[in-house]
Order: sequence, then structure tokens, then C-alpha cells
Amino acid sequence: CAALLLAACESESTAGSDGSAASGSPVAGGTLRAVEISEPRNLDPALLQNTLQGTALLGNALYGNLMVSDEKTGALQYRMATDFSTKDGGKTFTLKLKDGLKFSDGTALDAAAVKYNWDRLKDPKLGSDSQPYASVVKSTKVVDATTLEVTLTMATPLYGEQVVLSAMNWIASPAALKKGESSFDAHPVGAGPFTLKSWTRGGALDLVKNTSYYDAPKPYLDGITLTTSTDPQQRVNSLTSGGADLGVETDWEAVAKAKAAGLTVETVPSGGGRFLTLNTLRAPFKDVKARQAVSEAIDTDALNAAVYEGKAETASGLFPKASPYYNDVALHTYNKQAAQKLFDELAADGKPVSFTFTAFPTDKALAEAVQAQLSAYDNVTVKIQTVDWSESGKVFGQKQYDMLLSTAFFLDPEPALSSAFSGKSPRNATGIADPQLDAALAKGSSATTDEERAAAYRTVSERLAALDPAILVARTAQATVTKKVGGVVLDGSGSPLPADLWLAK
Amino acid sequence: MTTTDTAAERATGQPRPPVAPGRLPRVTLDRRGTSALVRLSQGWLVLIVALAVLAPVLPLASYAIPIGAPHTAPDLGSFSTLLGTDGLGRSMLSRVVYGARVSLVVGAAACLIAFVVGTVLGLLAGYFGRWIDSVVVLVSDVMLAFPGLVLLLALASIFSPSVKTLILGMGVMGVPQFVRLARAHTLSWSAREFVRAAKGLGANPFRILFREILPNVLPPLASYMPIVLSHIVVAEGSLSFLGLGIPPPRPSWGGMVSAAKDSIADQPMLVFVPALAIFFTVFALNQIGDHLRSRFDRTVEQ
Amino acid sequence: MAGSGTAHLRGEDALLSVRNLVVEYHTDAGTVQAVSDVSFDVLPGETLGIVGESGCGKSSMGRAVLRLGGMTSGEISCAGERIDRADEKTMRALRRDMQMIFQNALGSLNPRRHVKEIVAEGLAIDGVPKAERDRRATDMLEEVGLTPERFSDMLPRQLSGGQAQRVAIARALALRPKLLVCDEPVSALDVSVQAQILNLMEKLKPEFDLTVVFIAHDLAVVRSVSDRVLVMYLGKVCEFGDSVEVYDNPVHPYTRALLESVPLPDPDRPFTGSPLEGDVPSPLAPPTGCRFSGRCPAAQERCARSEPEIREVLPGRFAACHYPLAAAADLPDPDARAAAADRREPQGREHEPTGRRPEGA
Amino acid sequence: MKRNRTALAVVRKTGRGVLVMLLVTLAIVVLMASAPGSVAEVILGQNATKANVAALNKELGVDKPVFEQYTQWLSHALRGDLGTSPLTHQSVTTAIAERLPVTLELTVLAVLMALVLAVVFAVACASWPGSPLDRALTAVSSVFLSVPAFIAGPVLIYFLSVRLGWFPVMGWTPIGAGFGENLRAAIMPSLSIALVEIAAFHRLLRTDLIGTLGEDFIGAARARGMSRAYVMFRHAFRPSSLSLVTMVGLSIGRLVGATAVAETLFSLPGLGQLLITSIGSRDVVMVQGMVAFTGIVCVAVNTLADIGYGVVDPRVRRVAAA
Amino acid sequence: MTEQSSSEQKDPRAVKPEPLLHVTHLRAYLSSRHGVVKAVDDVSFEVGHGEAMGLVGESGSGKSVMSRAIMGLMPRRSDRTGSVLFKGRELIGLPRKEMSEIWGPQISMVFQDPGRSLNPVVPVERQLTEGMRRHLGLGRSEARGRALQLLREVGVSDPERRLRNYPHEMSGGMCQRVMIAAALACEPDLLIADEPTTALDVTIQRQILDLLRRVQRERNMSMILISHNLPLVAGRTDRTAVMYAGRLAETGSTRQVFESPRHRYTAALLAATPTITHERHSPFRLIPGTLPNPVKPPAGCRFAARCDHFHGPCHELGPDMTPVAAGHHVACADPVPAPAAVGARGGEHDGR
Ligand SMILES: Nc1ncnc2c1ncn2[C@@H]1O[C@H](COP(=O)(O)OP(=O)(O)OP(=O)(O)O)[C@@H](O)[C@H]1O
Ligand SMILES: Nc1ncnc2c1ncn2[C@@H]1O[C@H](COP(=O)(O)OP(=O)(O)OP(=O)(O)O)[C@@H](O)[C@H]1O
Ligand SMILES: [Mg+2]
Ligand SMILES: [Mg+2]
Repeated sequence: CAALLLAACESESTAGSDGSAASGSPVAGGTLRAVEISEPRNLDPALLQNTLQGTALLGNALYGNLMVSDEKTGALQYRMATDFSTKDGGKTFTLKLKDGLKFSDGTALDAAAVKYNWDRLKDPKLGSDSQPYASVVKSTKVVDATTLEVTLTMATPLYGEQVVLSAMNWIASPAALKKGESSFDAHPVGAGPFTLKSWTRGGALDLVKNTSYYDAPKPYLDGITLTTSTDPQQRVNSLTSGGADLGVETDWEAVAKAKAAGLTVETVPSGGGRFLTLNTLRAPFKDVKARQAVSEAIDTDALNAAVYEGKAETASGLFPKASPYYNDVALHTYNKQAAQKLFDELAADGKPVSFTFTAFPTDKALAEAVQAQLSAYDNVTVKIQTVDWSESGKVFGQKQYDMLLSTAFFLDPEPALSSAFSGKSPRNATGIADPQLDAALAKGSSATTDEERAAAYRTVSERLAALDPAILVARTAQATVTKKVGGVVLDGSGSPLPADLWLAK
Repeated sequence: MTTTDTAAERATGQPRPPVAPGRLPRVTLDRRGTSALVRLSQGWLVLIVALAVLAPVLPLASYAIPIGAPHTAPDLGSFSTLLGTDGLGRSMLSRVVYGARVSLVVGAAACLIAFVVGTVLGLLAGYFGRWIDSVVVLVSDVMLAFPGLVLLLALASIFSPSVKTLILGMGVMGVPQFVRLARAHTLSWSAREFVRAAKGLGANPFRILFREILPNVLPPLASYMPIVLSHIVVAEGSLSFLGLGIPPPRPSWGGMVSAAKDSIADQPMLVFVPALAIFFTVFALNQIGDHLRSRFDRTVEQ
Repeated sequence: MAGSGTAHLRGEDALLSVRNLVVEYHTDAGTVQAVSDVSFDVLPGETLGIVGESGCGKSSMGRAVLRLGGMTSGEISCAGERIDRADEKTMRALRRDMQMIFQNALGSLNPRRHVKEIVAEGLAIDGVPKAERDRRATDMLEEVGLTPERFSDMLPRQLSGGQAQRVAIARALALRPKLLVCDEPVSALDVSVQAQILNLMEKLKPEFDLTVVFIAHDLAVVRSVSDRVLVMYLGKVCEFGDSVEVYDNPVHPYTRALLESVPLPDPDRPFTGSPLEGDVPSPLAPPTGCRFSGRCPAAQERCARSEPEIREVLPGRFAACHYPLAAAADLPDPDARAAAADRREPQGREHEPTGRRPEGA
Repeated sequence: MKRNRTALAVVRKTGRGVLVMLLVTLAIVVLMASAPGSVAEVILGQNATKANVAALNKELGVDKPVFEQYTQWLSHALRGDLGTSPLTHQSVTTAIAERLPVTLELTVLAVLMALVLAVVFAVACASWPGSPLDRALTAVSSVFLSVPAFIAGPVLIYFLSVRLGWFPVMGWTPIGAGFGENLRAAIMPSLSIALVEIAAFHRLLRTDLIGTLGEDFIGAARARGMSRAYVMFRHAFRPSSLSLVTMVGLSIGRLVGATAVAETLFSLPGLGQLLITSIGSRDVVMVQGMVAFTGIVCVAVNTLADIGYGVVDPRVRRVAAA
Repeated sequence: MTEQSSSEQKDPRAVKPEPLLHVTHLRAYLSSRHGVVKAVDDVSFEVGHGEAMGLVGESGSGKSVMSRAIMGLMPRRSDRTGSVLFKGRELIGLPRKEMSEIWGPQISMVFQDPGRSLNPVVPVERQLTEGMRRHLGLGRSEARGRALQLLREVGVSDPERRLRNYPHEMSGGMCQRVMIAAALACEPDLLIADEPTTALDVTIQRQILDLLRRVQRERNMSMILISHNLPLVAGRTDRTAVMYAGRLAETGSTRQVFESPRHRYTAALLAATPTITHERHSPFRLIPGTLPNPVKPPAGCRFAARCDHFHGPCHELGPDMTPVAAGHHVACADPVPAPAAVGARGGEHDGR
């Protein structure tokens, strides 16, 4: 078919370093085959996870985005919304929508629709991952068709970033949602660049171009076929053998393999990462000394070598060098002798360190590596308990673990850091509640200048280094791997925006 | 897996009649001597069992503690580094040897459970018939209608995976096989004239069952044990593959394969060492099982 | 012919008496009428031969008599005890008096037990102490002509057919039974071995004071060992009488046909008479009337309709046939009958040493 | 009369099948009920506080006693309604129907592959029993027996997909989208589960063939001057395939388990995978429905095998009909 | 080859017409777990055109192995040496392909157990006609027509229905008739019947034997009738060979062998055979001992150990048979003395 040349688009893709990457102007047409990591349970936007390893690509495709954040600076960019700003330091926000937005069923995507979606997210029984974000909203008021006034429960100046990172970014047709889950799964209605053609659970999910997408000539693709594989090796194999054009990847080894195979890899430089989380609410890690001992005992480089074939990006500090909040505080130091000494002291006190690593299926290798490392020390024993994903709610909800692997990564430290370490956060897996730390986190989220925030986060780093509630193992891989695909623009969660993608001929 | 009873028996519910007297005595062509392959198999099993039993006294590093850098190549320097190290720097040899312990202990114990329970049930069902038979056959049908892996998955999600759970699960899974086998053999043997003769001497049913029938049923059943054992070794591997194997750091062969399967291209050793261990063991068990069967299991065949 | 009836029964003094025995097997294909309403008596010390073609129900009957196989109805008593009604415990005790020898001798020995163990098994069940058991087993082996030193520790598969049969005999006789039922004990054996076993049995019979039911399809063998013979066809009795007389002068057409089918070692006269037409009907659906009527050369229209009762056709000769070979006109008057009885008498005496006179009482 | 018996036998067989199904489903319900965690916790995810879970459980009706839940499920199931998954809101029947083609194709293809290879092997072995060829082929099939799907799969993927690019690494192409493509997607997964079966089929058939070839009727056919191939295929094969028929029937249950591994390995949308994920997410409704379904299939296939028996062997025709 | 045989038959003046089957020094060794079984050990005999030969001997004496050795249907691990000349053609060493041209139209066989020698899963029709279609090149319907005719000939009632039957739907006697019909289908010159009636009832046995003899005579076919039951061959054969432990003990006309057995074994065997005229309750003559071990047969006369006339030379006796009368050969160092009259009659008879 004739390639339709289009004017240079606004894509700010950083891609293009490798041979297989498509460069130049977008070409219309073609069906992109993408491999995701997890399959959605339902197509309800509330139940889609707006994370790379979740179903962000699908959500973005079906529902579009109100806003996205710049992959480098983290700054908000408007898409379906035209404005989301606060004038009172984060107490109230005003959301402004583009004119004439329409869902694929023809109904209007207006302020009322947004209100319906956001109110709905707050229902805990729905089980949305985004419920904590939505719950920050105290009330919403439809001012006019394109304006929604949002009042928050507490001042959150950077609430826009939270919208971007959650399912709040995805608005579905209230009419369609009201018809019930099964009906909605068969005919999801959003205003995104693509609509659902067919979905075989466990198999492929076929999307076709939404011809009435607001931002013509996007989307460039005729369709997207999404398949799922939980196995990184399989995803990479699929890409290298030409079985897929685009894959999302969170596995360092797979990323390295993809790079080695000459595929294009896009990543966002994020802070935080994967933490060995110690439960400070119960023995043995209630005792800071035990936490320190373990922290000093663990050699993250060796972990990297064992678990990620040495391919993971390790870090000593919370923030990447590129971040405006970078500081040189090392959260963790490896010191074999000191560790052994602490273990011995604890044992002498009658409190030998003995704990269980609660490992989800994907964390088994890490758990085993930790266990192997600690097996070289005296007076410390590690057991591993493997749990199914289905038990994650219970494990986290009831904090039934000594140590587990959890993730806290971010482009902008808010809200991820507060969520992970604030004593008030229900998602604080470490259970740590340190006034100094809490204060610093609050400062970081409410301060408006980079300097102020940087100072606050330095304190956060120092407190974390001192309290050792978590051990930073490695940064989180957030990669999009492509082969001959252009227009790879990543949004705030690091996932590609489907409207911008195009296939090189 | 193995066939259990002969087809004709299943169809007619009756054992085949004994060979008519006066026929051309037929020498089974299958009755080959102990072939080299069988000897090798025996050798391998002896080696593996010996290694597994002697593991603690062998100059082997712990299977849980790294002995060096990850992925070092095999090195003849010391016993522990003969097969190199795994991704965590632990001795491969040590892990394979201790893996044999798990695989063999789970296999043998589960097999034994299946054997004992299955044989007793099969004997009772085959000999007494009537409601006992109906109930036993029903239960074993139920278990057969349950895809084995599903049962194991269900069990594994109820009890957290451990050696005990695995043994129990796999043992339960193997029961119906032995029930069918034992029942078929019992049917076949209890139709023999010598059973009638024992009855004629006034023997009570239990004496007949345990003194007359059991000794004849045991050898062919026992000769199926290696085969069942090999299934269990494989099933344990499949479970590990699905993430429900023995909890780390205890190695099991299946677990080692599934943990390393992504490294086929880069670190083939990690996959092939345990895979070959499974492979040789299963192969050897089958060879020996076949050999034993060709020696003992002529009843149902005939 | 083959019919029911009780005319041939000999009353109270019988050691074994079987009345109206019916054995049926329920199979997928239908009900097999293996034994249909058969009655007979065996007097103490007598050898009763039972002959008939394959499948006529001989074994079923033999097994039913010892309650080693199913029986549908009928009465069986041995030495006054009702076998068909005895409970398991009484039965176990009764079994000591009644033993069986099977056709497939090798098959009747447990392949995994040693010869001595097999012979001593009955004693073990009886609770005889080990030493005593061993001694008696050794004696028994000696008795049947197997050197105990050589055979005690052999396994059945190391035995030849004749040796196996000897072991089976030793096992049966170790309990000193009164009644011995032999189900085709020699038909699987070669003639030379067959002779050994038959001679052995002849020798042991008086020694052990045995009453024998001897089942076989080989007519020559039956004649030579039995005092009386019962001829069966398709689950029914055809003819009953003194064995020599039955063979010399069969009154039932089937008996005659059977006798005429026995090959003779004579190049000139391989068989006597003309062969029988047709096949044995299926016991699943036996013919009505006389069961032999379809193949009987002398069958009349009545035979297919009504079943003949057993009656005394000649003195001491019972047959279930409407038209016995001894024509009605020839039926002897009482004098002739007496004469016939006389004729029998000396023959019987000749054999006095081998068995008590069946009709001696 | 004969008809009555046949009818009675059919009723008995069906009754038995139903009984087996009842017990199987009851067993799975009890098993699932005793497993830690519940679907409510899965649905609620990180919001799974105790109160929330309890509320949702009540809403889903899973707070009732197990037996009551079971009878309720049963009464619906008898009316053909296997329920709807609380997790995916998909009807169990639809879910099964959607996934069945994949598992069915894999199973059928695996059985076919195993049968074809096993027959070739067995015929060769039985033609020259004890020969080096026999030993070699028997050894080869033992080798297959020791290559479970979870080893065969990755190896096949690495060589045939990654290195050679002949087959897709993962994913399914329905038959609707082209037979060739469909086959390309199905071949490796079915092969990986067929390998183990090849050995089982081969051994059985080989033994039976050798046994049959020693029968008098084979000697009789040879004595009539019939050729080797004719004797093998027209005389020996059919009577030797009796146990094989049973074996194929019995292998179905095992294959359903094995497809679960293959479907996981190759990310195929089949029943096995659904079963594993459903067990993982404690989706009792789904698991129950699927176990009932696979159970019915197993029972049906084994009954079919019994009937297939009659086709193979006229001697048992009467019995099989009964 | 057919030509050759017919030309031979046309020449009545040939001094010694070449026999149809000429077996010399035939040895058939089988390997078993216990060693090499010398089942047939140096046996020579011949069967003339249109002649029925009986082969008798106790179980295990090697009758079946010999018949299979002649046919060339030996088990796999076996060794066959010597010579089997059939119509002057050496069968030993003949490739299987050529053998399969001989099986059926030249030599065919009826096995012991009719129930086992018909394929249970193949309808009677195919088993009857497959040979004809292969060897005579008949079409389906032609073969069917001939099959019907054959079945009538062997006395099967309602042959149309039988053709559709499976073996299990027929009685043993019926099966055996079908087997005989199948064996006769291609007009063989030699029929080997290995204990064709042991599994049958006496009344049926008689029908089958009569049938075999009738067909053999009508077709002027040669036949080897094998049985362990001596009386059974007596009236059915022209000549009889007695086999013992892999060797022939005695051959002669049937009359000679039965009326004046010369080998000690034959005589003993005949004496041990129960007859319908045997005196009641009188002991049988018996042969003590058992067959020698076929793996390690004794040197010399194999019957020596059981023989009551055993003396020195018995140990040196080779397999060669010595003539004791015309056509009557015995391998015995001390044969039973011949009653003069019978011997003369025997010789006469043999001149047939
Ligand atoms: N267990 C059984 N089930 C069904 N039918 C049986 C059984 N045993 C015997 N029969 C049938 O009952 C009939 C009589 O059998 P039985 O064994 O008593 O005959 P028989 O006279 O002893 O024959 P044979 O001389 O062959 O031993 C036969 O038709 C046989 O097929
Ligand atoms: N396939 C075989 N392999 C080894 N030995 C065999 C085989 N077949 C037969 N024999 C042995 O060869 C000898 C002769 O057997 P054969 O079957 O020829 O005897 P037979 O005279 O036909 O006996 P029967 O009257 O029992 O049929 C026996 O010792 C037997 O054990
Ligand atoms: Mg019988
Ligand atoms: Mg023979």
C-alpha cells in the first residue's frame, strides 16, 4: 500500500539509537503486535493498572489520556484535558477538557463523565488499584461541560502527577459502564485511539483504530494485537524472532538480551526501585539493629550478578543522577564484618536473626539469592515462603511477612515515596513510622521549588539510611522494546502511548 | 504411562483364560537377558542412590552456600566445583546430588504410599468384588477423572509446598494406577485353580488373599514401581516448573531445570546438568522397570 | 433326552448325594445353564465316573459339590451334612472330608510356594503344628512316589505335568478326606504319565478308604477306573449305570454315539458305527424337550417336545430317553432282570479288593 | 430382552459417570475451600482489608458452608448453568467454549503425533524383536519418555523458534486465521507433550504386537502365504491395538495436565492455563466448572474407548454395547 | 515345478518315484533360556504323492517343531539344517518371498486349536479368500464363490451366513472346518495337520478326522497328520512315524506300526494307551520316567533310560533307522520280535 507521508509529528521520542529503530516521519497503517506482561482481568478502566507491567498500554489505547507526564522532566503535558491546575496550593483543582470529545459510542466525554469515573474509583469494593489516589478527592463539581472542579481532602500540589499515574487518567463512557461488567468487557467504550475488536482471554486482544479519535491523524496504526506473556524470556524471544513488534519489559536480563539482539530499548530514568522490604512492625526487624545487620550483610552487586545476570542497574541512592533531587546519600553499605558482628551481638542478646522471606512467584530467584548470601553468616537463618499472587492482598493488607520484595520507583518522587515510607500511608510495606521521615516526606510533597524539595529528600535519604527499613536492590527496569516501530513516546508510568506508534514498512 | 490391565480384561471384566494345555510351548522372544543398557541403568541408579545417601559425608560444599562466583566453569580442582557453580555461585554438583535426595525421597516415598495403598485396595476390590469393588473402582475413577496436575495444584495451594505435601500429593496421585494394576492382577490370579484349591483346603479369604494371591501379585506390581517412580520425578519437575515445588534453597532437579530454563542459550550447563540427571534417572528407571516386567509380569499378558 | 428324574437314586446310605442341582452362570451374553436339575448318589467306597463332552457341565457340577463354585439351587449332602446350607465355618471343617483334584495340575499349585508347603497347606490351615505338618507332608510325598529330599523344595514350575499332579494328589490326601472329586485329573497328561497317575490313584483308593467322583471326557479312562458311570449331555443326565454295562450295551443314543466316536487303535476299524451329525447346542439356549433331540439319529417328533424322565430301562440301567436303544418290547421281565443282576454280580466281586462293593449293602 | 439389557447398561454407565462427576466436583470444592485466600482477596487486591473481604465474601455467597455452596452450584449446573466468575465476570461456559479449541487441538494433535510415531516404531520393533533396530527404537522412545514437556518446551523453543525461526515462540493463531498458521502455532506445544506419550504408546503396542505375532492365527495367515506387510497390518495390528485404545483413553486426563504446562510455556489461551490461573486466583466457580467439564470429557473419552474396543474387537462388541 | 511333478506322476514305471516330500537329516534347534533345545535332531523320512502319514509321539517329542521346520515357519531364534526337498526343490534356505509362494498353493497347514488359529477380529470371509486372491489371482466375487463351494465341501451348513461371521460366533468344530477350507483353498499338494482335533469334543473330533481323510483321498493330496493320540492316526493314515525326543523311533505302514510295533517305545506307548476294552480297575502298563532333557539329550537311543530292554549297544545307537520289514524301519538295538504273519501282511500292505 502506498505510504502516506505525514507532517512531522510532535513526538519527542528519544528512540533511534539502534539500527532497527524506525526513524523519520510516521507511516500510517499496519497492525502492531505487542506483548504485555500481564493480562487484564476486565476492561473496566478502574481495574486496569496504569503501570508498565500492568496494562497501561491497553488503557491508553482504549481510553486515551487526560494528561501525560514528560518522560524526562516529569512535567505534565495535556492531552484530552487542557488544564489541571490549582490556585490554592493543592486544595482545589480545576480540570478543563477539550471541546467536543466523544466516546466511541457517540456520547460526550464531558466533565460529568469524568466525575462519574472518578467517583466510581473511590468504591473500595470495586477493587481498583487506583482507589487510594481517587480517595484523595473529596468532591467534584461539574461547572460546565468541559470544566470540573475538584476538591481534595488535603493539599496535594502535585496531584496532577497522581492522576497521570492512576486509572483516573482513563475515562470510560458512563453509559457503557452502567450496563455491567460483562457487557462492558465485550464492548468497552472509551475515547482512546483504539477500540476493541475482539478479546480471547489468555490469547490475543485485538484493537482497531478509532476513526473518530480526537487527535487525527493519530492513531497511525490500523490496529494493535496485544498478547500476554509472563515469561520475560518468552517476550524477548518473541521479539527477536519477529513474533512481535513491541514489548514492555521490567526484567533487567531480558532488557539486556533485547539490547544484545539489536532491538530498540526505550527506558525512563527512574528513581527508587526494588526494595527488600523489612517489616519493622514485628520481630526480628522491629529491632533496628537487626535491620542494620541484614542491610550490611547483603551485597547488592552480588545479588545483581546472581539474580539479574549482572544486568540490572544498581544504585546506592534514592535518585538517579539526572534527577533534580539527586543526593549522594547511600542508603545501604555492604560491610561483611560489621554485619557478622551485629548478628553475633543480637544472638548474644538472645535475639538471633531468623526470618522468612515471603516470595511471590517472580521473586523466588532473589529470595534464594538473599538466602544464599546470608547463609555465609553465622547466627542468621532465612526461610523462604513462596506465595501466590492471589495472596498479595492479604500479605500486604495484614502485613504477614518479615521480608519481601516491593517496588517504589518514580519519575517524580511524589506520590511514590510517601506512599512507600510515610507512617501515615496504608501502603507503607515497611511499617516504618518516623516523625522526621514523615515530616521530610510531607515537605517534599508540598514544597513547590526544586531546591526545597531537594533538601527535603536529602533528609528522607538520610533517615532511610539510618533506619534501614528497606534495602534498595536495584532500579526498576521500565523498558519498551521495539523492532522497527516509530513514535515510541513514554508516558508517566514509562509505558508507550499507542496513539503515537507507527510501524516502519 | 503404563498400561495397567489388559484391554480385554477391561472390556469383559474377566481375566483371560489360562493358556490351553497341550499347545505349542512358546518361548517368549522378549525374554532377553540382562542387556548392557539395563546394566548401565542399574549402575546409574546405584550411583545416584549412593550419592544421595552419602551426600552429607561426601566432601561436598553445602547446596545453599555460594562457594565462588556465579557461573564458573567446571573445574577439576575440587569435588565441589566439578560441575561448576550455578547462578548464585553454589556448587552445581552439590545441588545435583542433594537434588537427587529430594527427587528420590519424594519419588520413593510417594511411590511407596501409592504402592501400598493401591495394592491393598486393588487386592480387596479384585478379590471380594461386589460393593468393595464398586467403591474402590469408583474412587479410582474419580481420581483418574481428575487431571493429576490439577489435583497437585490444588493440594499445593492448600498446603504450602513442602517435601511432605509433595509426597502426599504424588502418592495420592499414584494410587489409582496401582489400584487398577493390583485389581487386574488379583482378578487374574484369583481365577486360577490354585486359589480354588486353597479354598478347597478350607483357607479363609484373608489367608487366600495374603498367602496365595499377594505373593503372585507383588512382583509384577513391584516391577511397575520404577516406572511410577519415574513419573513422579517428572511430575515433581512439572510442579516446580509451575512454581509449586519444594521451597528453596533445597534443590530438586525439576526446580533446578525450571529455574534455569531461561538460560538455555547462555548457560546451558545450568539446564542440562539437572535435565540430564532427570533424564538418565527416568531412562534408567524405565529400563529397569521394563526388565523387571519382562521377568515378572507374565500373568496378565498371558 | 437328557432328562431329570430320580429313578436312579440309591437312597440313604449314599456318602454323597446330590439332588436337583442347578448351576447357572449369568454372563453378559445371557444365562448359561451349565447344570440343569441333576441328581445322583455316590455310595461309600464307590468310584463314580462322570463323562460328557466339553462344556456339558461336569466341572461346574464337581465344583458345586464341594461348594467351590456357584450353585443356583439343589441339595447336596455329604455324610449326612447339608453342604449347600453349611455356613462358612462348618464348611471349612467339612472341607477336610472332601477334597478335589483339578484338571490343570500345574495351575492348581501356587507358583510361588514350595512343594512341601503346598502339601502341608491343608494341615497348616487345620492348625497342625509345624513339625507334625512337615512329617506328614514328607510322608505324603513318599506315598505318591516323589522322593521328599528331591522334591520338597522345588517350585511348581520345576515339576513335570505328572509330578505336579502327584503333588496335587498328595495335597488332597494329606487331609485324609473321605470323598475325592477328580476333575479331569489326567486329561492334560501324556498317555505314559496318565497311566502312572491312574495306577497311583487305584493304589491309593483302598489305602485311604476313598470314595471317588471321577470326572473325565476320555471314555476309556472312565471305564477303567469307575464302578458306575453317569453320562451327561448339556447339563443333564443321559444315562447312569454300571460302567462296564453302559459301555458294552448303551441304552441311550447319545451314550452310544459317544462310544462310537472313540478312535480305536485299529487301522481297519478306526471307529465303530456312523458319526454323529451337527454341533453341541449352546448352553445359553438349550433345545426344548430332550436336549439331544437335535442330533439324535433316533429322534422322533415327541423328543423335541417333552423332556424324558430318567427311568430304569434295563435292570440297574437308567436312562432319560423316550426311545431307549433297548426297545420297549425287549424290556426284561423280572426273571430276566434277575439274570442280568446275576451277570453283574461276579464282575463286581472281581474287584472287591480295589473298592468296596457299591451295592454290597 | 436384549434391548432392555443394553438400555440398562447404558443407564448404569451414565449413572456411574454422573456419580464420578459429582464426587470430582465435590472434591474440588472441598479442596478449594480449604485453600488459603479467597477470590474476594484477589478481587480487592490491595484494598483487601478484613472488613472489605468479609463484605465481598458475603456478597458472593462464599461465606456459606461449603456443602450448601456446592448444592447450590449443582442445582445450577444441572440446568446447564456453570455460573459466572466473580473475578472476570465471564460465564464459565463461555470461558470454556472460548478456550476449548486450543486445548482440543493440542490434545488431538499430540495424540495423533504420538500415535503415528508410536505405530511406526512399534511395527518396526515388532517385526524384528530383539534386533538392534528394536533395541535402538525402544531406547529412543525411552529417551522421549524422559523428556517431560517442561524440558522439551524450552529446548524446542530455543532451537526451532529462536535459532531457526520456524515456529512462533508463543501465542496462538486460531484455525479461522489460516490453517497453516494455526498448525505452525500448534505444532511445538503439541510435540512437547506428545513426546512422553510416544513412549507409552510405543511400548504398549510393541508388546502387544509381539504377543499377537506369536499367536497361531498369525502362523496360519503366514502359512497361507500372505506377505509380511499384509500379515502385520491386516492381521496383527487390529487385535494388538486393544490396549492401545484403552491407553489413549486413559492418556486424556494426563494430557489435560500436560497441556497446562505447554500452554504456560507457549502462552496459549487454553483450558489448562485458565485452570492454573483460576486455581491461583481462587476462582472457585471457574475451577469447579472446568474440573466438571474435564471430568466429563475424561469419563466420556474412556467410555468411547470402551466402545472403540468393540470396533476393534468384534468379540467384545456385545459387551461394549451392553 | 508343477510340470515336473505332473510328469513324474505320469510315469508309473519309475522304479522309485521321487517322493513329494523328502526330509533328510533335518535338525531344528531352538534357543531358550536354558540353552539350545534340540527339538528335532536328525530326522529323515519321506511322504509320497497322495499319501497320508501319521506322526505320533508324546508331548514335547518335537512333532510341532518338525512340522514348522518343514514349513519354514520357525521361531526367530532357531536354527534349521538338513534338507527338505519338496517336489525335488530344496526348501531350506529358500528366501521368504519364494516360500510365501509355496505356502498355500503347495503346502498348507491346519493348526491344533481352531479357536486360536482364526484371527478373532477378521471376518471368516477374508480369512478364507485372502489366500486365493493372492495365489490364484481371483477377484473378490470369484473368491467368494469358491469359498462358498469350499465351505459346502467341508460340511458347513448355511455357508453364506458363515462368511459374514467372526470366529467367536462359531463353535470349535465349525472353526476347524473353516480352517480346513482355508487350507484347501489353493489346492495344496501337501497338507500338514498339527493335532487338528485336540481341542475338540470326541464327537466333533470324529467328524473332522473323517473330513480330512475324505478330502485327502478325493483330492489325492498328501497329508501329514500329527497327533499324540495314537488311536487317532490309526485309521486315518497310510503310514505312521513315531517320534521320541526329537528323533524318529519307528516308521512303517500304519498297519505295521499298530499291529506289530517293533520299537520298544512304540510298543510301550501302545500298551499304556487306555482303550475302551481295558479291564476295569486293572493297572495300566506304564512307561517309567520322563522325556529326556531336550537341551542335553543322552547319547545313543534316547529311550534307553526308560526302556525295560535296555542293554549296552543302546548307548551307541545312532539316528539311523534299520529296516525290519518292507517299508518298516526301526531305530532300536533290540526290537520287539516280529510276529511272522503280521510282518508278511505288513509288507504286502506297504506295496500300495
Ligand atoms: N465362570 C463361568 N462363567 C460363565 N460360564 C461358565 C463359567 N464356567 C463355566 N461356564 C460355562 O458353563 C458350561 C459348563 O462348563 P463346565 O466347565 O462345567 O463344563 P465341563 O463339562 O467341565 O467342560 P470341559 O470338559 O471343557 O471341562 C460351559 O458352557 C461353560 O462355558
Ligand atoms: N519356541 C520355542 N523355543 C524353544 N523351545 C521350544 C519352542 N517350541 C518348542 N520348544 C521345545 O521343543 C521341544 C519340542 O516341542 P514340540 O512343540 O515340537 O513338541 P510336540 O511334540 O509338538 O508336543 P505337543 O504334543 O505338546 O504339541 C519341546 O521340548 C519344547 O519345549
Ligand atoms: Mg471341565
Ligand atoms: Mg505340538
